[in-house]
Amino acid sequence: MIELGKYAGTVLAAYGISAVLLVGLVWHSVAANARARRDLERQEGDG
Amino acid sequence: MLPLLRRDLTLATRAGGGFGLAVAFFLILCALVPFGVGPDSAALRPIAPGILWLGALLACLLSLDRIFALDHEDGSLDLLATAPIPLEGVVAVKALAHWLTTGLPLVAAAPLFGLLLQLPAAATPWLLASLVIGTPALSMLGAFGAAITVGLRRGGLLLSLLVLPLYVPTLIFGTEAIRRGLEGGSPATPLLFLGGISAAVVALVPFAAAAALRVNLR
Amino acid sequence: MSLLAVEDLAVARGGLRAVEGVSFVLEAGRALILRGPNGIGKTTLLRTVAGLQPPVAGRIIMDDDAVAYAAHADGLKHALGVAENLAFWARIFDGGSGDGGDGVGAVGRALAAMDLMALADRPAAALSAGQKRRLGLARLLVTGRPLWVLDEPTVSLDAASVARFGAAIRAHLAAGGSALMATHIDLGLAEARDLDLTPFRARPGRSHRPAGFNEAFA
Amino acid sequence: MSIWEYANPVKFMRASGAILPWAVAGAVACTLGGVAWGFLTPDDYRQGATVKIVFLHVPAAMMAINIWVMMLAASLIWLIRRHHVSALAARAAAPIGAVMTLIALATGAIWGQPMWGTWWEWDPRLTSFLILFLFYAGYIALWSAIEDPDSAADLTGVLCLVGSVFALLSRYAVLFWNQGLHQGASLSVAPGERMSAVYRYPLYLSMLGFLLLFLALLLIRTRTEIRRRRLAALIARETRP
Repeated sequence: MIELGKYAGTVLAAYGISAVLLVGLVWHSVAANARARRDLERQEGDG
Repeated sequence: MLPLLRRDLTLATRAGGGFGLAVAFFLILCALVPFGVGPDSAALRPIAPGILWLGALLACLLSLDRIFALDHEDGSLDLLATAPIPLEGVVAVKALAHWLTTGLPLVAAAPLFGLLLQLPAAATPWLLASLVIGTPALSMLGAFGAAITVGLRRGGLLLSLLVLPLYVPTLIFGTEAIRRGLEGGSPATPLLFLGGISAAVVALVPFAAAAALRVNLR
Repeated sequence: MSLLAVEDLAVARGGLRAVEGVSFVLEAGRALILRGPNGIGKTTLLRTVAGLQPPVAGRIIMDDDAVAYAAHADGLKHALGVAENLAFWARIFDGGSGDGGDGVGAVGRALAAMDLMALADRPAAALSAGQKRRLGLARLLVTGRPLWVLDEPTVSLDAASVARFGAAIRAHLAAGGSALMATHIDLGLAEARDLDLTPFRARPGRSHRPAGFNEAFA
Repeated sequence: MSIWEYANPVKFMRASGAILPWAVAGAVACTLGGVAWGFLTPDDYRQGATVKIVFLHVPAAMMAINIWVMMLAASLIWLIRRHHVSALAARAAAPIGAVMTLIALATGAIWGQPMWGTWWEWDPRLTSFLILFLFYAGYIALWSAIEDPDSAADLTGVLCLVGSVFALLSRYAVLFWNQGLHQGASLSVAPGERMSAVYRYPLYLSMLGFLLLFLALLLIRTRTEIRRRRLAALIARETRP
């Protein structure tokens, strides 16, 4: 395991927050895209 | 364009025009600050220039949505757009009217409210100079924000969100001029920057605002 | 002499073409009344001719500053008096004809024509809906513009007022003006011709220049 | 296919569909690789382990600015050439830029805590990024506030133009206001050295990763916007009088 010394909390917090933000963004993008695709397919299926 | 300016000034000063509300808001804000930070003169003095500039800026913000919203509601804006005045001129005149009825009274009131906040007497000329030079930019940028949000039903909050970041350079140079004037430095540089921003904004922003108005009219 | 020529015009509302391929010529002294079901695009066509929105395709040929536009909103300021409201528009449009640009003569004539003389000093807020409408139409008389573009001008007018407005239009046409309007009421104008927009209803997906997102993506 | 008769959205859907898997694969590989490599680098002689934050902070800050520039370019293309996909791409990029700005702000603040002894320092660069975030917020809010897509595209385009000028102006105003104590780009294992290769290569990889991540997300989000617009267009056509 890599030694982070006295800055362990700082470094892990920075990585943690960045990971949360990035994962949130990716999840939102993918989910919104899936929803848009589903809605559009339903509409085109009807029409 | 003169008739339009005269009408806007008349409307602002008649009953229901809201003239003086901005100054009253400015006064309340300046009166509330000591309740927030304590009555100690030593605490108030250094923050007085910033509070006065912020107060003027927020008071100015209050009346921005009236610049175009009222004319949009009653159809005047459609008629002005077909009038022989270019829309850029309409924007400039309405921003000027806003400055005359809101900005100028705030400038006049600022030294008085500076007394409440223990603003040192030496700072008063710099306060007046920076406000006189800076507030035209506030009115014109506000007119731009008002032009963008004119068709929106709940545009008020959005207008603040759009306009306040645009106010950052003006606020920085305005307060910096007072700070340097107080510390015996040279306030000429920030005042020049402030004047440059105001001149550029007054010259160029009417075009952007008129473009936004045209989009909102169609 | 034609005051307005429209060639192969297409106009859009909400990003979709409403009518297309519209062509007509409006001679001085003539009126054209647009007909067609609700939502066909009469208002949109009138706004396009008035210059409030760009056409999607086609050409509108007329002089600059020829149009006086009147629609549902009258552009009245409640805080101003009846004569004041009219005098403002007279000054904006440079006073109508032949009274030195101060607009007083034209204002008086317009008030008389729409039977508003007795109300001249009342604030516009005190007027009834029909009186406001009459004041809004009196504005057309002070613009001095030859081409009136009118969207449902007779809404909220009683029979006597409709007759008076019809007389005002007839006088305007006799003086060499012309009018393009959308109305459901028969104004009894011998000079008027009807144009039914129904055959010009835009068919989806024929143009190569989409009018907006709704056409570009459908 | 008859309905998709306007080439641009169709072409974009087809091309982006082909690129997307590669962009996603590249983004995942480079971002994870660069950040992991950065995490395993040795400590800086002055900053200790906090140097590892650089591999998130610098690429995010770089993208925060570049995405705004890309939005400006896309807005200009829309305003001048009326290319509908361009306007949607600008809209799609804004939330990515806002998140990148947030990451740069958060990692900057966290890095500053042990260095400066405070969570927030009104340092010119951090302050500039805070202002940039406000511009992103205003832009996103304006897009979602306007219902008519044509007006929304035009108005946000104008706002982006004016906002760009003022974002730049604010940057200089903030420098004037506070000279700052921000860490320059001078990471090194030993004193006196310029940024050492130990840090340089993982940083480059991480920057590439963030760039590809932006590209992949931009493609996905633009496709989302196109689908939404198309759905709205189909409904608008059905309900037209």
